[in-house]
Amino acid sequence: MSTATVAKAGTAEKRKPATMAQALTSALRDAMAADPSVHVMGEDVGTLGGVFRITDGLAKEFGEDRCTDTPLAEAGILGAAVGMAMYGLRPVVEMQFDAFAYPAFEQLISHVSRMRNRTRGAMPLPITIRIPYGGGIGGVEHHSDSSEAYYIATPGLHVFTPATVADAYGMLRAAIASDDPVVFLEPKRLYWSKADWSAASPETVPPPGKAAIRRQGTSATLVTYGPSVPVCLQAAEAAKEEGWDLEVVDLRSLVPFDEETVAASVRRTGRAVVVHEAPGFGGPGGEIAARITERCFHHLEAPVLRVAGFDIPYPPPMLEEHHLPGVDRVLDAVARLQWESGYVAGPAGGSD
Amino acid sequence: MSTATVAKAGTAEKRKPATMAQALTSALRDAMAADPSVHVMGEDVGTLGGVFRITDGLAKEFGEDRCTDTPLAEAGILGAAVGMAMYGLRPVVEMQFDAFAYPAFEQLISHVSRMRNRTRGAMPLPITIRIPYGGGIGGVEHHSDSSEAYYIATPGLHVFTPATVADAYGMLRAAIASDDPVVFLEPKRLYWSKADWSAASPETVPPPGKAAIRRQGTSATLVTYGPSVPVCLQAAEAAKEEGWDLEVVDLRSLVPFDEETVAASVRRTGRAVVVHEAPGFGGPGGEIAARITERCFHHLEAPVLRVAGFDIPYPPPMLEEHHLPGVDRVLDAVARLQWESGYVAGPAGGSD
Amino acid sequence: MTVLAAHGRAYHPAPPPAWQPRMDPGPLLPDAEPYRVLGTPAAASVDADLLKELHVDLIRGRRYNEQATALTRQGRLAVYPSTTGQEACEIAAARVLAEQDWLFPSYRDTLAAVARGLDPVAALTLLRGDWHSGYDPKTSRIAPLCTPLATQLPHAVGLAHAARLKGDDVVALAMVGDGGTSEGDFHEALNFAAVWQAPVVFFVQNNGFAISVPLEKQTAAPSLAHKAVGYGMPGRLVDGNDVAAVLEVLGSAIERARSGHGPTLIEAITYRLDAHTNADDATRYRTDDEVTTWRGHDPIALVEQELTARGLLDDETAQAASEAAEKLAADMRERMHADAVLDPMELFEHVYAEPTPQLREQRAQLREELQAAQDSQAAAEGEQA
Amino acid sequence: MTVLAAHGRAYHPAPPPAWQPRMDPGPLLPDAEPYRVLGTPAAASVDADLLKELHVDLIRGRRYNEQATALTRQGRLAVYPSTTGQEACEIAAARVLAEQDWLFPSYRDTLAAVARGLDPVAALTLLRGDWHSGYDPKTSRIAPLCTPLATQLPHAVGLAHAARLKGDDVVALAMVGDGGTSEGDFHEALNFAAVWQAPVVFFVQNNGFAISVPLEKQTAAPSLAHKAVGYGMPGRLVDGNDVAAVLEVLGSAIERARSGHGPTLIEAITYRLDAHTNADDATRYRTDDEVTTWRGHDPIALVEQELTARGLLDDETAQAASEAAEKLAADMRERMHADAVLDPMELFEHVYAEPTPQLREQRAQLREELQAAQDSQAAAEGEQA
Ligand SMILES: Cc1ncc(C[n+]2csc(CCOP(=O)(O)OP(=O)(O)O)c2C)c(N)n1
Ligand SMILES: Cc1ncc(C[n+]2csc(CCOP(=O)(O)OP(=O)(O)O)c2C)c(N)n1
Ligand SMILES: [Mg+2]
Ligand SMILES: [Mg+2]
Repeated sequence: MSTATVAKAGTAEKRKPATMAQALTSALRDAMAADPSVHVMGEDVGTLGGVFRITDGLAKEFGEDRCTDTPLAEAGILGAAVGMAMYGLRPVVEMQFDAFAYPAFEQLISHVSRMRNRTRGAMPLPITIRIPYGGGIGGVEHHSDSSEAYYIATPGLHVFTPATVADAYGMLRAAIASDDPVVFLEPKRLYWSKADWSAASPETVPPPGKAAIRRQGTSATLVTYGPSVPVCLQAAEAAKEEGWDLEVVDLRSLVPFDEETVAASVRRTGRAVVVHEAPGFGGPGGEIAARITERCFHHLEAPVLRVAGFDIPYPPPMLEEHHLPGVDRVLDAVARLQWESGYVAGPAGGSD
Repeated sequence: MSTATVAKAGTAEKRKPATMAQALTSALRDAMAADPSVHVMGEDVGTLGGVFRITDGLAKEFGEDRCTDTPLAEAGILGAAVGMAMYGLRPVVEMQFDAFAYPAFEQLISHVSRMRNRTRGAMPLPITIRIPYGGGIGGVEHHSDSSEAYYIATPGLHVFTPATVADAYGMLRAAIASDDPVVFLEPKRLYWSKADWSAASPETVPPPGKAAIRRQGTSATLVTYGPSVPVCLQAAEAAKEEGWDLEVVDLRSLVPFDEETVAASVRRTGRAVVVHEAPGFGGPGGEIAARITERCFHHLEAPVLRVAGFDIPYPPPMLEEHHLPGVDRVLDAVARLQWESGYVAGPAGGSD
Repeated sequence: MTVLAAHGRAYHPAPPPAWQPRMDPGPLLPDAEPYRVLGTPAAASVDADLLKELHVDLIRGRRYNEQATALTRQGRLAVYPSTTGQEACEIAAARVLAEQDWLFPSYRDTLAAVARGLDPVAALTLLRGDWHSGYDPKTSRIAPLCTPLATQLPHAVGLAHAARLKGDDVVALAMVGDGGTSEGDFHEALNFAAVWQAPVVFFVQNNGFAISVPLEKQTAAPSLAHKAVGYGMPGRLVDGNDVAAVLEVLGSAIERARSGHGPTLIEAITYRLDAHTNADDATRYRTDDEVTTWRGHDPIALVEQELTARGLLDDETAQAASEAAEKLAADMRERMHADAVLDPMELFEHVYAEPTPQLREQRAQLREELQAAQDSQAAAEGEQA
Repeated sequence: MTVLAAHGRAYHPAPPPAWQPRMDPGPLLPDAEPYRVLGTPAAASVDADLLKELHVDLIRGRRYNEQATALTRQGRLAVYPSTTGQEACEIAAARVLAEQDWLFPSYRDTLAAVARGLDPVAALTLLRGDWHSGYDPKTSRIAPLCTPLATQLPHAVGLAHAARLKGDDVVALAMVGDGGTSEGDFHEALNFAAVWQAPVVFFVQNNGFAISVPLEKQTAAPSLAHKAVGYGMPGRLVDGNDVAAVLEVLGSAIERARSGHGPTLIEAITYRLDAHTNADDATRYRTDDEVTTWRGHDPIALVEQELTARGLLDDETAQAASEAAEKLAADMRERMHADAVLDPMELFEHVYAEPTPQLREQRAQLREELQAAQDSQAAAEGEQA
């Protein structure tokens, strides 16, 4: 069960649940209505409304100059967005899928992330780069990458990733309002997750840079983000059976990284597991685990463990279930957090 | 003082010291002579011999078809190399500088790293991608990036980086001989480092995947690679004054990562600092520190600390000295390894 | 002293000495109209047997597209990008290649691979979802279907170049869509090919759309074939629904490449009659009228018309074609309805020649998990029994 | 039933209905010879005052290049890519722009920026090494010098497009080298510009080399200007050492863009008389003879020749030009020899609008280190005193 489907207790009015996709569309529409300098651009975002229909209706409502079908060239799209931002617009770029953002890598690293710094603050680039990311939707090769490691290793970029319907709206608005470039990672498999949420009165969410404690617990902390948040919440429910009361921290933004909230939680619980879909080696989990350890060393009862995708290219659809960190794998890691005396080693290196 | 300049004790013959650049040139020449399928290609590698002169003389010796000046297009270069490898050649591609490898990112991630896996092993790609990387040479913007975080987060790529003259030769030969793609990161500022080394009888080095203990010590382990190896050796010398006997581990290859050697060292010393030039956040140091902690938790007297470049775009030449992890910063980190009782916290978050 | 005086008699007011037009651009320019054979007097010279073979190929190709699309509805393919309406291009691409030549298909071009003789089940592996590619490129001389658009074009150039360096008689045919021509990799590939005079043919199927984006939002060029002149190679424009015309234009470009005269860019004007893939809703971006108009220029109809005119399309011929098509479809149905046999442990097998220590660890972990799952299933079954 | 029969009367054997040549390619093609004015009868119509001004500009430009190169020898610049021999292009680029227009220089084009009025010290900041860029692009309307080749071309397109959407009268002039045309970003930028009909002019200085790589290893095209036709924009070829010709060709392209007729690609044939940068050894890849030949087509000499022919180049004029040049050089020397004032703490200032918690920590760390260094220096000085 994902949080997104939990209706808020005490909500008086009866409302239709909204999907994350709808909330994202609302965010774009509201941002465009509020600020004429917001321009949406990308492949198929206009007439078609995007392959995930996130930009549905925007071209009709705001015209093709505000929501533009571009030629098929990602470096050109992002590069043109840089020029538009230099002239005072706020481009919101859609990359059709994670792996199709790679052609724009040079523009992203060498310009988008550095223009403010290069010009001593004279030329900030308020560009939002929306990237549907992650797996679990049965996509064929190149359609399921978790590429966040590349972005968080690039100073000058913000990296946001919502896990709830309310965050999808609130954080996308925040990304578009930011004067700095934001890589906005949309967890594909949560597009159709639902929550009681109203486009007419979207609830306020904490600013990006603040992590959210999605579930309070005392035994150990699961630190996670994006598509793995519902997995961790499910794991926490399942863990009750084992007598573990798990806290779940949703990072919401990887950059800025909310060290304080994470460290405070781990100091309370004394144990932590970092969970994400991206390959483990060189992935964000290493950074997070290392940082927790630096800050909380004397509070830790066990090493911070990681549950991540394997260090392999994303698998074909029929095998992805074996790759994705699921509830069982999270619980296995929790079980290895040295609850009894004596260190229970993880799987031994190269032992097979 | 760098190891590279330490003449090996007991070497009978008197030889002229060689530079890392010369060793790299020798490796290319010997590989080309040994195997007609080895082809060198890139911008200015032919007539000019490369902007760092690493390919000097190869076009003359082997002809322009074996050492080829390509058009100025990095994706095209790497993409063409993929096709050449598909037909049985062993291309060695030179990217002129770190940041100029970014245009080839899509080819690298979506094809080079995945072709073997995609084709169930039928189509391995024996491509070596040489990238001069890192700072310290007074290069203007885009000429000093440490981009290894991107490569290590990409399953399917090997990532090697030599720190000594002998390794430069031996590991480049190993990279070219590998049936898998290797991102071969050459530390620019060590190009002119010297050692007693002979092109006529190059010494054998351990295979990539094996870390090397460059200095034995008992107090703490410095884990490092590439351009930071000499810095750590210098720091270890300086640390003697403080009464610390530091071990220095040179990883040599980031992928494969030699967990065993690193963990064994840290278990012996009980303390570790990871040192690299790349920005700290999301850099390789997080992975290394997290992994050490997972394996050696109960042997650790203090959290594994990191000394890295700041989380900023690489600075202009006149300011790079403040960015680069130097001896003092390494010693400061060592000093924070909780030598006395009670945890000495690092600089507090956001306290200024 | 003036600069002029300093140089004295060496002064050249004339055109800069190093500049010479490198070639006459005239011959590089494509014709103003797409080249056609069927429905023109030239059709008469097409060999009757060839025409009949092409007819069978096209009918089989159409059936292949229909069957693959049906398999998506039955959950047997993750996705299928159809080439219904584009069969002439696909069939011609397969036919012009010699045994030793290489095909570099885009993600859409499974039909070309099948027409070249590849097992349809192997061709459809990517789209079925059991692996990323289902055949050995070295033995089939078909590169893996390429999803990131235009990225296989430099591969084709590199391979053709390598073959030429080795003295082998190999031509590479690289396929790409109209949308793909906008990518930087298209540009870099064509430029490398021309500079290296590599034996490669770039074959653009301009089917009017890149998913929903029509050609006029993709390019302002007189035609995509006109891009050739900017690389110094000839551009050709052909009616992509006229299989005889495509065969001729492709064939002569392949011959040109084979005989050492370098690359050619060919634009075939065609139309995707189906939606982008089974998951696409084409009514969002084009009218039924447009589709109907193009149905009137169906590649199969063009051949039938010629066969009919020559009195070659009797019931028997039609029957034979339809039987060949049904045989293919039946084979696809049967074998694609069988569950793919998959071993999750293979996930670790091909990442590197030798797995890293970390992969060995992860392999052990998955093996344990699978074993545990099997054990608990066995236990559950034991309880039930 | 045959496909033909199924469609019945709607059958179209004629050219595919959706295909129409989008424009006549004829007018897009560049002339066979680079356009020239100086040294041709057309030179007579160039205004005398303009000619004198250009003469001063060129002499100043040459002196600027010499002074900047000298500064590298004195350790005052990290590196300098000279435009000696290319001054006509640089000067013309600066002159054709209106106040509100934008210049997108490559890493080599500091002279164009200076000729446009930018303080040379600001223009040289990147190359001096105290920061990555030394001026506010918004007030100067000069984008930061761009090092990754061709990557600023899409920026120019985006900016021009944005200005047009806002209804502003702004044209962007984007500069790139012959080598840069091989990059994918060149292709994508030109395509976007043509599809959007953005008011942008692409100005290629073909100086014969990309570092050591000569044009014939870069492209096989008849000329770089011929690439224009593949995007549906006009290509123009001009003698890049003939400042009057460059001014005219650039000027009319700018006018074309300004009046809503879209982008133009211009190739100027010129030559880099100096090495690639001070760090380069040009003797490795070209002969002295070639350089000498090009010295005879020096852009300054072409103007001097015309001035002389009209009796306009007296001692006074020459003196005035030389004085303007020396004034610039003296100012550069004086100000570049002063040490740059730098604050290491600025490293953290501009990464984001608000530093992340991690950056605040690192800032505190560096501040402490600097303080400690200052303290220990003060202590050392105290001991000495
Ligand atoms: C680099 C890249 N960007 C985006 C996509 C997503 N995508 C898949 S097909 C397609 C349209 C392709 O159009 P075209 O090149 O005309 O080929 P067609 O589908 O018409 O055969 C797009 C945008 C992709 N596969 N690769
Ligand atoms: C993307 C990229 N690749 C490589 C380089 C390294 N580089 C700097 S200048 C240069 C040659 C440029 O040649 P050209 O475009 O003709 O310009 P010119 O130097 O002649 O002005 C190269 C390869 C770079 N700056 N950017
Ligand atoms: Mg298409
Ligand atoms: Mg040049």
